[in-house]
Amino acid sequence: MYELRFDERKCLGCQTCDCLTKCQYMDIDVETAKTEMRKIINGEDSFVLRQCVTCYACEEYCKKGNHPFYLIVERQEELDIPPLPRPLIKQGVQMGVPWRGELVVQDVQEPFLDMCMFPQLAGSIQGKLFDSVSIAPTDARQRAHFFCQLMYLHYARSSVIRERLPQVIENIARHNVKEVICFHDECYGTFASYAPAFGIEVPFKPVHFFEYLYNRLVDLKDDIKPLNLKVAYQRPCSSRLSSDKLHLVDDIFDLIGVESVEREYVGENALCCAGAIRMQKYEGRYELADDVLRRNIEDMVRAGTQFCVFNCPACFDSIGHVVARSGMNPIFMGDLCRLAVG
Amino acid sequence: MALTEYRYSDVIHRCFRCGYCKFPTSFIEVNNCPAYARYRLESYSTGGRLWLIRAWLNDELDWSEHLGEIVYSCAACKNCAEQCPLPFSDDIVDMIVAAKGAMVERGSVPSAVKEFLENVDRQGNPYGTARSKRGEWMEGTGIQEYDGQEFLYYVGCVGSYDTRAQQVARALGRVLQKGGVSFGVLGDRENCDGNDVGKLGEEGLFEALAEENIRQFKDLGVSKIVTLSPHAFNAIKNDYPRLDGTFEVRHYSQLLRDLVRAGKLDVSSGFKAKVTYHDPCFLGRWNAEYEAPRDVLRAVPGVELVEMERHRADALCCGGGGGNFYTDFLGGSEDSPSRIRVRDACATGASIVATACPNCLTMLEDAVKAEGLDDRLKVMDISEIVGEACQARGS
Amino acid sequence: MDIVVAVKQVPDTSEVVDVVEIDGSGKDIERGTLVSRINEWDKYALEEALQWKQKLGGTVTAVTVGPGEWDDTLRRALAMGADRAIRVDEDATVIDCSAAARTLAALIGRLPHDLVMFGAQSEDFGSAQLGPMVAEMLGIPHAALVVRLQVEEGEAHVERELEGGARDLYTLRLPALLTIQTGINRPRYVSFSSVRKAREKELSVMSLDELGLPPQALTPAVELARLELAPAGKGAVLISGAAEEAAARLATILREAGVI
Amino acid sequence: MDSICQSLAEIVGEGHVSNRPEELYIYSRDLGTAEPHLPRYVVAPRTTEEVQQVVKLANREKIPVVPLGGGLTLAGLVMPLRGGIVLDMKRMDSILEVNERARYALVEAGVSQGKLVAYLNTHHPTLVHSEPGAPGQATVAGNVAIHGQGDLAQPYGFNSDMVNGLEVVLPTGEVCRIGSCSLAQQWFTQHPLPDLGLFLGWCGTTGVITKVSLRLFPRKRIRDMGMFVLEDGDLVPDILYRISHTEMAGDLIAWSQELPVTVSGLHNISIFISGDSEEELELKRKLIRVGILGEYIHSGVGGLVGLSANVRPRLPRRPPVSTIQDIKKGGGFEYVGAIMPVDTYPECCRRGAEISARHNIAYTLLGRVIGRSHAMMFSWSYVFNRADEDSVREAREALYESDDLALELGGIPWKPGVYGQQAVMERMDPNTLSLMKKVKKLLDPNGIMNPGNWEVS
Repeated sequence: MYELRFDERKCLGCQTCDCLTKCQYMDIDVETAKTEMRKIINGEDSFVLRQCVTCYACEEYCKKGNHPFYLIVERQEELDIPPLPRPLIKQGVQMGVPWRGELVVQDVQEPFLDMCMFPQLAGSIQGKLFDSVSIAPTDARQRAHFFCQLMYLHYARSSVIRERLPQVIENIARHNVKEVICFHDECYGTFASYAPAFGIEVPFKPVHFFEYLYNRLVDLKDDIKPLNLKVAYQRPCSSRLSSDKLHLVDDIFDLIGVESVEREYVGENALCCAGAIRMQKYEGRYELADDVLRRNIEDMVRAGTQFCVFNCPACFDSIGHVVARSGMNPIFMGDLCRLAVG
Repeated sequence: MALTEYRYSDVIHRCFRCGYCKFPTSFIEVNNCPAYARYRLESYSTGGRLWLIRAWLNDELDWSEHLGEIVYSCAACKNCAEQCPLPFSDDIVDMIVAAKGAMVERGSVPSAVKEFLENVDRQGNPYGTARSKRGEWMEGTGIQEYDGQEFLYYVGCVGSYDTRAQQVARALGRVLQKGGVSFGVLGDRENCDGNDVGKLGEEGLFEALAEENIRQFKDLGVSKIVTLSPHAFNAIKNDYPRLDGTFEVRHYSQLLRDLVRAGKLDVSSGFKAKVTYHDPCFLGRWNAEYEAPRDVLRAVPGVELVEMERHRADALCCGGGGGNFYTDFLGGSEDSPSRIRVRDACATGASIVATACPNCLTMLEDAVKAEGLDDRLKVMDISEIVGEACQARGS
Repeated sequence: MDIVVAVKQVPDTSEVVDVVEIDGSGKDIERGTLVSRINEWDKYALEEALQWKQKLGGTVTAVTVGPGEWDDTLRRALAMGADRAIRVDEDATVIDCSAAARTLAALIGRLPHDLVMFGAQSEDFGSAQLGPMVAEMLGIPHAALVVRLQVEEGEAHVERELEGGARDLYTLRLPALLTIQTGINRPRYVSFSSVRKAREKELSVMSLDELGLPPQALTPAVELARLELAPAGKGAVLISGAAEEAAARLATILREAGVI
Repeated sequence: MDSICQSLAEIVGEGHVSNRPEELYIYSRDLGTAEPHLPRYVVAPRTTEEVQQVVKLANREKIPVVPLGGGLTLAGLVMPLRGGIVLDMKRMDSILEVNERARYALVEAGVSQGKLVAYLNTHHPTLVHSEPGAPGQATVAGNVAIHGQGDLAQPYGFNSDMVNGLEVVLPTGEVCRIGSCSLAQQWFTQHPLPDLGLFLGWCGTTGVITKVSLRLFPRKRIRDMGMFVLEDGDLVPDILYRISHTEMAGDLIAWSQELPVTVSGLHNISIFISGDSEEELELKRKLIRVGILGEYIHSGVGGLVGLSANVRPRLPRRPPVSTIQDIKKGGGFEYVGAIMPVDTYPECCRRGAEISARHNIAYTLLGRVIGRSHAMMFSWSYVFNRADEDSVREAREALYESDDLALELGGIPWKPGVYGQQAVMERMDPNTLSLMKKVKKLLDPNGIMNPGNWEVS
């Protein structure tokens, strides 16, 4: 069975413990961090396992390329201290069960775009930017066959990911493409970070959606009409698994002539959509979610944001309407780029 | 035909008869299905019709003139398709058309339908009037026969033969002339577009007509077509391509909108009236064109556009669709959809009910007479309103 | 049960009286712009024949005397359900009834026929003689203007229409000839696809001498002198307005005219 | 046309009577699993007077009369079990009066739930009626005639408890008014007159309801909802009891179904609230979320989705749009609804799932709270394929078993079909039963009204 490749020595030898000291949700000094990480490594209980809001950020904070967050989730599951109420875990886990028919392998060519759980968003995959792109799944009944499963990191169910991921990878691989563009950050994180961390074979090269967008925009440079908008990017949890791709956001913004606003919660310090936090069982989490959301939105508004740009449909779903309510326009990165190329 | 040979044998039983097909989105009236509105018996609702069709194909029911009338009273207005929540909603109208097809192949159709089809077969129009008279509407208009102009102006049967609709055909001709559009017509050479023939289930005759038209259009080098009737527009746009006849076809309301926007049509003389617009099914629900006609009306100075409670995708059909403007299975009652519709129009306080379809026009006009509303409500085609608005001042 | 139905092709003048014109010869109408179709009465004859074939089995054969264009009408008969069709190739517009009758009698005589059916009359010349003449020549009993038919044990029980809607009933021993009145049935709709399918069915053409008839068999007994159009009628009134008023107005007119 | 058809035509007009095979076929069939029964005539009256004359004729000729509204009971209650006349009431669809101050609507019997909703939305946006959640063509009168409930059942009870007055055509042809309307043109109350509740819940066996005055209630501007998810169904009654205690909730529905897989094996409580302002809503949310649900969430046994200013609710349409009947791609759906003690919810679910499993139909179970947990309408739903006889039979058997289950657990089948009616009457106190019999005999001496239903042998 697949096991997390976590280098304990790196971790125990770490002097900064950025993973915990930088955490936006726990106030931890280096000493406590060391103790708690040791406990966690040894499979003992730790308040960290309870206070963790599962924002994925420590995967990015850790400078040693270790996987503190994956480890935390492992322990939350082993010690049976999940952040969510059990019924929601059951519901979530069942969400990924294919029940409306076997996988239908469509014949597709590269560039190939993996829509994961979101075929309903296929509508925005059109126009010059995507003219040669083929996508799967296109039918909602097929989506569970493509579901990258990474969501279960919020559910303390890493085991479910490991159990199902190989099949999902197999399903995608059956489309015979060398490169798979991941519509969702989460998928890219799964193939580029999670799978390697657990030694799960990925027979194709995952390509970040923004990478595709960027290259395509370069091709279409002449068609680009600068949008001259002030925008803010809503970083999804899963982008913490691919910080090396984060620069693409600004690169794209430059290409299409939008200005990314000066704000407090940006980059490492970005706030998540809090959708997961709101569902968690611990007292105060619901209020925390409201607080995170409030700070996030106020920060955008203060910075004069006109468009709030999303990659993750879950973020869009959980705060898009609040963004709109606050006088800004929620929009997916792909759609923003389409505006630019007309 | 046995149920097993029927194209929708695996679907037709899935209708639950929940009744959404009778309503507009708001549920404000149960009579948004023209046939149900007219008869108010379950047999005439779309659900009832589907169950009866299944019973007939299952040999639970024999064919009868009455069954034929129930099936053919469907005006193919698509309200049911709009409202049905089930996954096969897009096919409902076609399920009924397919059943009509089965009746046609058996040779048992209501007399009025038989006349309609035989007339079209003989004379190229449902009225059975001589082909040689098709071009009479254009006498003295200075409209030219098609000869390589940019647009073929396709008039259709109603516009060519119905005295009232002929006025509209001429009005549109004049407007196109004023707008400096290069166009010509086919006159006596024009043939039925076949839209309603197809909706009556006579697929063979429809294809024959379509192929004949396509051949003629191609021979004449036609590439752009503007139609007076949304029915012709629908056939040419949605059905001709599968018979290898692809043309750039537009309904005239779309062309007028462009002319007005481009300032090629001077409507500054305006038209002072409170106007409500009736959506023709084959423009609206069939082709999702709700705005062009309204844009044209809004562009005319003096026009105050008011909406009926049921409009756009929720509009009540005039009852003339699916050949009913001729077969008239929905006429003869104060519950006739056209009469309900003009009462709706009256309720808006408008003095003009405007439409963009010669079938709707004649249906509504008769209804206004029958309701004795002549002094309160006038039925006009949008091209007539525009026509008046571009009279040079003083003239 | 073998049934022979004689059919005829006529110009469609139903909707276009005002465009009917006399041609140069003065003995025929301008057929140029007119479309032609099967004679209305013959449809009923065919429908009746087909319904009896359906009940009793056997064959239905459609026959005519006419030029090549008349094949359209025979095809229509085949499309309706006739098993075969035969045309005697002669221009029926120039021969008279007796000549046509002689020809048809010769043809039908060679065919199995328990029942022979004609339309009660033709839409164009409307002489209503052809059926009875053929019956006489074949030497079989006949009944004209039949509005109801019942066939059993070699007999045809027919109901005829008389003046003022009166009826009389006869029993004819088969073979017999009947001329069929409209309204006896409801002729089926002939779908376009069935017309297409009918192209496979047998349509044979015969000449006079194949029938063993000399050319003089066609010498007319009567000759058409001249055709004239009826003078246009006067005093037509167009009633408009709401249904109620219109109806009232019509009533007064009829009352004044003493019609009611 | 026979002579009776002739006289019916003289009453309602030729176009509104039929004895032709096509109409008889359609009106002989229910949407559920019940076997068809052919009527002799179908009549669609427009006025009370027409109904009156039809009923007089029927009573004289001793022909059964079956009043039909939306025809959506699914239990075959409007099928002409003994032939006769089906009275399609849907042409009588005028909304006669809406009294804002007294908060009631006076409607003709054929007015659909959908029409009333739409009419109030446009003309009286501050008023709302208790909408039953059937497809929009279900009628207001039909609903009270079967003791229906709607989306205001939790705060205000059965729709038949919201009736301020009735106009009824008695089986013998008299037009009779119940309530204040029997004194004057006042439709605001049934009380304090002696109780004449002889028509509600009788399913058209004691007369034809032609007019109904129905109570309306304040309509708040904003609606919101939350979904509380549980694994343990045993917790449901307690939670429902406590939420209803807050008096903050509107409709309260606990449900559990096998499909889609996502919700399988879980219990969901849909909590609807409404308010005229964000403040009002937020107060209600807090009282329910923090005050009641908090402890279940923190102990990890319950999870909340929604009921938050920052979560967009997915509110159902009113009337809702249902597609459950298509699950089997068979267009068939029927349920046994029963009025049950709320405490039986867990058992209703357990046993219901067993019945479904026996007949291999995915279980669909739902309990809607009526009043402050005074009762719930619990439904066992079964989909079937109309084109497949076996599938229809399986569903029918499952329905019978559900009727028995409801009674076994101390509940009462609601709007039961003939099978359920018999089961109920077998268990009924003999004196009650004979009173029912006397009432029926008194009102309907010739037994013409919807015979075969609620027939005391």
